[in-house]
Amino acid sequence: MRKLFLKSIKSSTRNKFSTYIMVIAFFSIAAILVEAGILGSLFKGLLVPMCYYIILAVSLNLTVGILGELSLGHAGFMCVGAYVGGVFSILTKDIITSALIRFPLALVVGGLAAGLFGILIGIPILRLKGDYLAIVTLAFGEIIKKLVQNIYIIKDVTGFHFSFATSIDTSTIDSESKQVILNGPMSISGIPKNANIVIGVILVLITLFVIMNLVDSRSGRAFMAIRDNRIVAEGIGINITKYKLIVFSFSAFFAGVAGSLFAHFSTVDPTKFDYNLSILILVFVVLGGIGNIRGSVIAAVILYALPELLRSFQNYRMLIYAIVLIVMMILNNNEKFLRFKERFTFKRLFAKKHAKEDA
Amino acid sequence: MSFLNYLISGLSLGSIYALIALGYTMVYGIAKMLNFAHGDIIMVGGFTVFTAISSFQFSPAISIITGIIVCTVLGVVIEKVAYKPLRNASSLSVLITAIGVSYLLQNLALLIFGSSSQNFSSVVTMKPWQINKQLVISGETIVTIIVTTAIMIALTLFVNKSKPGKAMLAVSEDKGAAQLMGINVNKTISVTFAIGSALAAVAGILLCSLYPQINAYTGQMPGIKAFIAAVLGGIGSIPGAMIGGILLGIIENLSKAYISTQLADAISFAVLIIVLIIKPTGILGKKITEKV
Amino acid sequence: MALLEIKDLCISFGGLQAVQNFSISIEQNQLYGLIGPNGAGKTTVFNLLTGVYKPTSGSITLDGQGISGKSPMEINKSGIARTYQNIRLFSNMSVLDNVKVGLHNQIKYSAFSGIFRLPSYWKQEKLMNERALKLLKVFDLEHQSKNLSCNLPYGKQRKLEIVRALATNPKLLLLDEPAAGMNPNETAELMNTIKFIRDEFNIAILLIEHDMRLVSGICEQVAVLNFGSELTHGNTNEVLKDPRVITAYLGE
Amino acid sequence: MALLSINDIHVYYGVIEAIKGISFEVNQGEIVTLIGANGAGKTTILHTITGLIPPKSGLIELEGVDLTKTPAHKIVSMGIAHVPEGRRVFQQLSVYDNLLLGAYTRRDKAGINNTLSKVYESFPRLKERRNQVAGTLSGGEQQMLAMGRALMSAPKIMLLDEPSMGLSPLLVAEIFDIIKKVNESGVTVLLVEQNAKMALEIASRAYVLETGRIVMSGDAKELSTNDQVKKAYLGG
Amino acid sequence: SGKKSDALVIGGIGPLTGENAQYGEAVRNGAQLAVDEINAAGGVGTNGMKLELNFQDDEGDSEKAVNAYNTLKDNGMQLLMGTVTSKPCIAVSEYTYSDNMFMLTPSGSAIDCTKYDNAFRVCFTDPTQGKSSAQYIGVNDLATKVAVIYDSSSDYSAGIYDAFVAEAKNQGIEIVITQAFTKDSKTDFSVQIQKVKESGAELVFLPIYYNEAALILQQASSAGVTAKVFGCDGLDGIINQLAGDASLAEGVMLLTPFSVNSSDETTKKFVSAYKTAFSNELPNQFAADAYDAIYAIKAALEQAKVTDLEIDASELCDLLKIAMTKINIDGVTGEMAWTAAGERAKDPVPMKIVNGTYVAM
Ligand SMILES: Nc1ncnc2c1ncn2[C@@H]1O[C@H](COP(=O)(O)OP(=O)(O)OP(=O)(O)O)[C@@H](O)[C@H]1O
Ligand SMILES: Nc1ncnc2c1ncn2[C@@H]1O[C@H](COP(=O)(O)OP(=O)(O)OP(=O)(O)O)[C@@H](O)[C@H]1O
Ligand SMILES: [Mg+2]
Ligand SMILES: [Mg+2]
Repeated sequence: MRKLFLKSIKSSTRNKFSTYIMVIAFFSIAAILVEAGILGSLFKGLLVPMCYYIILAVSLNLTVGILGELSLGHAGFMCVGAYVGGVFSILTKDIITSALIRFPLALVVGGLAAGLFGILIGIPILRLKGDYLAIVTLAFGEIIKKLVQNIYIIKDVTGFHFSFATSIDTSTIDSESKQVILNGPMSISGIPKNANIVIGVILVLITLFVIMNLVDSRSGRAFMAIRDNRIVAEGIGINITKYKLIVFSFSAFFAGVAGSLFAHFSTVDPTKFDYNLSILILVFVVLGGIGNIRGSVIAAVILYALPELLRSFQNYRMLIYAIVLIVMMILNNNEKFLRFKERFTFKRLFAKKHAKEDA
Repeated sequence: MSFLNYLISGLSLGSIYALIALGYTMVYGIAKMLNFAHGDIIMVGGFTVFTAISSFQFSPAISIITGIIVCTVLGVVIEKVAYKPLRNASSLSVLITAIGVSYLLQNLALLIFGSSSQNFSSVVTMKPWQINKQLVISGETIVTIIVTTAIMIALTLFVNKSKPGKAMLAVSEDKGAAQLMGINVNKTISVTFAIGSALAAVAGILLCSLYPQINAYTGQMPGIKAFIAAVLGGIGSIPGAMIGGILLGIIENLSKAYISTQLADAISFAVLIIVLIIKPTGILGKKITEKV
Repeated sequence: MALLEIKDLCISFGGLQAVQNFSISIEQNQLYGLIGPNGAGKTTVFNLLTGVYKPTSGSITLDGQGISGKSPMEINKSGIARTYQNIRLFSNMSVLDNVKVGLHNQIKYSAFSGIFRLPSYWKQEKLMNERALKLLKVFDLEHQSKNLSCNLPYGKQRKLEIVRALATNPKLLLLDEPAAGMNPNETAELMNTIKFIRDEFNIAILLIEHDMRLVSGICEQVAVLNFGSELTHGNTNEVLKDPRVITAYLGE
Repeated sequence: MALLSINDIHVYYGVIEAIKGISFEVNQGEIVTLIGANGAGKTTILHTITGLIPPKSGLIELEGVDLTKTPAHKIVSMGIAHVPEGRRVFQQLSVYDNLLLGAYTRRDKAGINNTLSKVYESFPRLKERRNQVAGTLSGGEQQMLAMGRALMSAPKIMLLDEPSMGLSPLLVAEIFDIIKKVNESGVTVLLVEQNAKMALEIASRAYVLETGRIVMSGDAKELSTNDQVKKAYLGG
Repeated sequence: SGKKSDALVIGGIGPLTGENAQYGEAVRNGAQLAVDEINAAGGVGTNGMKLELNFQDDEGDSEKAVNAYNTLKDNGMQLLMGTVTSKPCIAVSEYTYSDNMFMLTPSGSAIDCTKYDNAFRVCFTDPTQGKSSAQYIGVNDLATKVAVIYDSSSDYSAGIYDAFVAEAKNQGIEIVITQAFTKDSKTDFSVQIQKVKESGAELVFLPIYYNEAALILQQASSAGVTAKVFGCDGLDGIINQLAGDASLAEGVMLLTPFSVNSSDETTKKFVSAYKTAFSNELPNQFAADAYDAIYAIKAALEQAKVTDLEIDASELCDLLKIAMTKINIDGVTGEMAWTAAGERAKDPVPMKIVNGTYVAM
């Protein structure tokens, strides 16, 4: 019995470590190749985005794959993280001068704000199921986008000036000390570009650590029980409300962290955080395998890079991307192809070796 | 007086949402999939009629028929090629494939018709209805409302009363058991897509007649709005789609008129959320009691 | 004092009086049978007992504590666990994990220790594994602990459901047709197991069953439901000889 | 010639071989029963016959027509009805609609109505609940509905997968009576049962399955006195 | 870098897919036309250096624009003509600045697009357009009661709107009503139009693009709105969009330095060449800006006497930064000269649509 327990611990630990190692190996090799000039600027530029997309995909997988609730509003949480994290950095630029301290704080603050939103959104919609929940998350995401598009904040010596839906009358503002923080559809500018690949990879590893450990624990089993059969889970004494909220808040928290990372790397544009982005992340999750965390990592990397690698196809680029998406989806569900694929996985090769050893 | 005006324009917008939502709900109700490509089939319908009229000089009537035929065939082909291989896959896989199809149609249209919006000339010849000096209802709106209502009634009767309709319901619940009844599951799903796509074509033609522009992305936003309308009304419910669509249009226009033009969409989304919190399966959605 | 006291329980669906004025009491450590024709309301009684349905009227007391109207979660915590007439397993989880979910409220540690793998995680997980495997062993399922639960054959799925319910450490276990789909040999084996559970875990068991060998073999008391109301209840052997029961339910 | 003949079929779930080469036949007018422990493959065989699972190899013939090459939905119209394991009634539809769907392949209105009243006669509970949504029926009521639905197609041969499961003793007896009656009216029956005793009582022939293979076959009466069968399936 | 070409490589970035694809495509077409013309006419400078345009899609997204920029760098881009829309333009300018890559955006109109000294633009800035519009309306007494319908989700539209409001005060213009719409609801304007109608405005200011403006004109006409219409360069192209009934655009005023109907020789040549090259499509403001951008680049290259095809991007940038402020050429968008801040030295002039053609006012 003891042996069995150790064995099961070992296999899940091995699984996790192989994921960490995969991430570290991929990004180190990529970084080396970029440094050596073998991979060009494009690839170099893709590495940080890959990190935040991995975080987004992994965190969405927690909701979709592990809890089994379809969320189409992940971009909304990312948006909250980007705005809050970005504004935090702008406001504290002069107070906390060291980026080494400020940036991690901005990441946490962005994450917490998004996590809070996750809970706020989670509470009213707990009763909803399936596609109804999906549509409400979509609606929340769109509402967040609409709201941030309409916030105006200017800071000057006299303090903060807020406005909603109409821009601030600049005649009342001291132009010397004027600092535009949020400017409606023009959103935020001047966020320090602190993001880099090292921080990105560290964040990916932290996300993986937290989410994979969470899933592989008492709470994770509760999530999956709710997914597989809500009625029974309840009848077995699981507090559905509590665990759903845990998932929503963790998922939103990491989306917020990803958003904050994004804000410190790229340009914040509120129109980016629409349902199309949520769907893109969902595509990563589904193609990587629902509930499969490592799959999300791989899918995020490949699918984010794919349209960039197709650039030589010019006008046909997005057409090909669409076809690849459909074909991948079909193949992923084709038994013959899966069997064919299985033959070539390391796991299988491993298993063979082990079988021999056992015999 | 202006309130009536807002109401009428909301009705006009809403009837288009309703028409699109009918197709959504139809496919969702039977194939149990969110066909995110529905909006793009609308666009194809619009472009077909556009081409038929402007390049082939077909008469409007023939163009409309061509549009419906093209979309119906397209819907069936898409189902065969992209969705059928996923019959036993999770509904999320099908959802993603539908998104792939949506990208595909958009980009094909972009390649064929270019990126600029084309001018669509309305196929509706009906004169506007002048109620009084202030109130006018456009011919397009009247036609849309009539068509939507007629389709709603016809679909409801078809699904609930006819034999093929019942077969659809059976398929939607348990494909295996439906097969045991001698129902051709693949054919039934094909027919569902055919009907859904034909509806999309009609919706596309009326949409482009009402707002006479068309480009590769014309169907996208109305598609999403109609999806929301369908959920608002209770997805899977045919009268629900109609009610949801019209309500959404009216809410959108009234919030533009009385609250904020910037936030109109946010407000309609908020209404949706409130409705669903009060009634978790939409306005007419059946509460599915799971007997244990 | 009786462990479970049901008084005048009623529920109706639309116009249908599914259960009317149903009253029984079950003693500590008792094996109680609930029988009756199809559609008599037996499963509905289970649903009322476990909070899936809220009774229109009537009271349910477990160990002196009123539980009617509470949520399924609370009722489970206060000591009732059940199986379902149509098997309901966590089908995408392993056999072992199904049982560990059952242990959810028995062996606890916080999400925080789970994430950071604090000592309590290791200690409690180990405990959980030991307990789960011990429970599985009762039904000879320990060798399949790593299989996905949906890949078990029907009979074993039934057993796993019982193990999972037991894992929540109930005072009262409700079994809805545990022998359905089993052949006589398997049923005989199941009878022994049910008795063993009762003795080993020192709990009361209320079971619905149509297989009279099982009912007469192990139940000390039975209640008979007919059209939602109680036909009779009492000592098993006597009840099964009751002519009303024979006409309404058993047949010749 | 046999009405239904199964010839050396092999069926797989992924890589697991559930049916490992099984052959048997059912003659016109017979009741044939398949018995075996949990997981022996009984359900799988029935699913294979009605085309829900394709066999990897082998031949299934109904009156000489190869069913493995016939699409599942056509098989019903050739005269096979299947009462599946777990009932699988259409939960969201009414009892009445469920029954009508059973007659989906039939066109003769009068005939359908005739069968319908016969079904209502056999199962008065269904008549009483004809407008109830099937999903809220009790387990046993659903079983009746599944049986009634299959009868609605006026089949030549019925495949029954544990029709007595979850039924009260009274109804079990009734169901077996109905099976007998149905059989007497000319419908051939292939019956899978855990209640082997009752099954062997009404069947003319039986096959015993163990992990995907037929291990014994013969006259039902004879088998019911066979010690091995008694010990393994009849409770000693 | 991976330069494989025997021409000077000009990178281009803009949306070729997505909802803004029409703008990116117009820019690509306009630029390609200019490049082809220049090459056919013997190239650039004394040694007849050839040009090559490598245009990459950014889907209108800042993140993708940076990816496109990096791709171009990998492909040996030596200077950048782009990007088309403002947000991506600002995002890319951060990179061009640190790489010291010269950039000339045809249509990035937000102030920040040319924040750095290596960045120049062909179009006018949003605030300039907003301000000029208000001034023109005020100075010429076009109206005192003005209504505005703008796209509150677009930085272009909101940017013009803000400047317009600020300047309107100075001009004694009363903004009687402001109506917005967003990217997500831009087909049905009945409410906005009704409001404008009830407001009694004499003029409607439309700082938006022609697609939406066309729908507004159509819907306004059936609602019986008679107010004058004034717009910015985004309105250019509206006549084509109203092909069904061009009379709807009659009397519309807009600030555009370019007009397809201009009798100016350069413009006529451009328009006819564009139509021939791109299946009879009429060029719009975006195409014109891009066309001029390429000719400006040619002029600057010649001014700086660049003859080395293999010239390093950073070195080229240093030369062009200075050269840009020295050139003065005539383009289809009028006279072109630049300040060191990267802006056009001239203010925009309004046009009016009369009898279906653009006429200078
Ligand atoms: N949610 C519901 N809505 C409507 N009717 C219901 C519902 N649940 C149960 N019923 C009805 O209540 C009656 C009792 O059902 P129940 O499931 O309790 O029967 P049962 O005694 O368990 O029968 P069986 O032995 O066949 O399982 C049945 O007639 C059933 O149709
Ligand atoms: N969908 C499936 N996937 C994988 N294995 C399956 C599947 N369905 C059945 N099996 C396996 O195939 C074998 C035969 O199963 P089948 O359901 O035919 O047995 P059965 O004789 O009907 O048993 P029971 O009496 O329990 O109904 C079993 O070992 C079972 O575990
Ligand atoms: Mg029951
Ligand atoms: Mg079976």
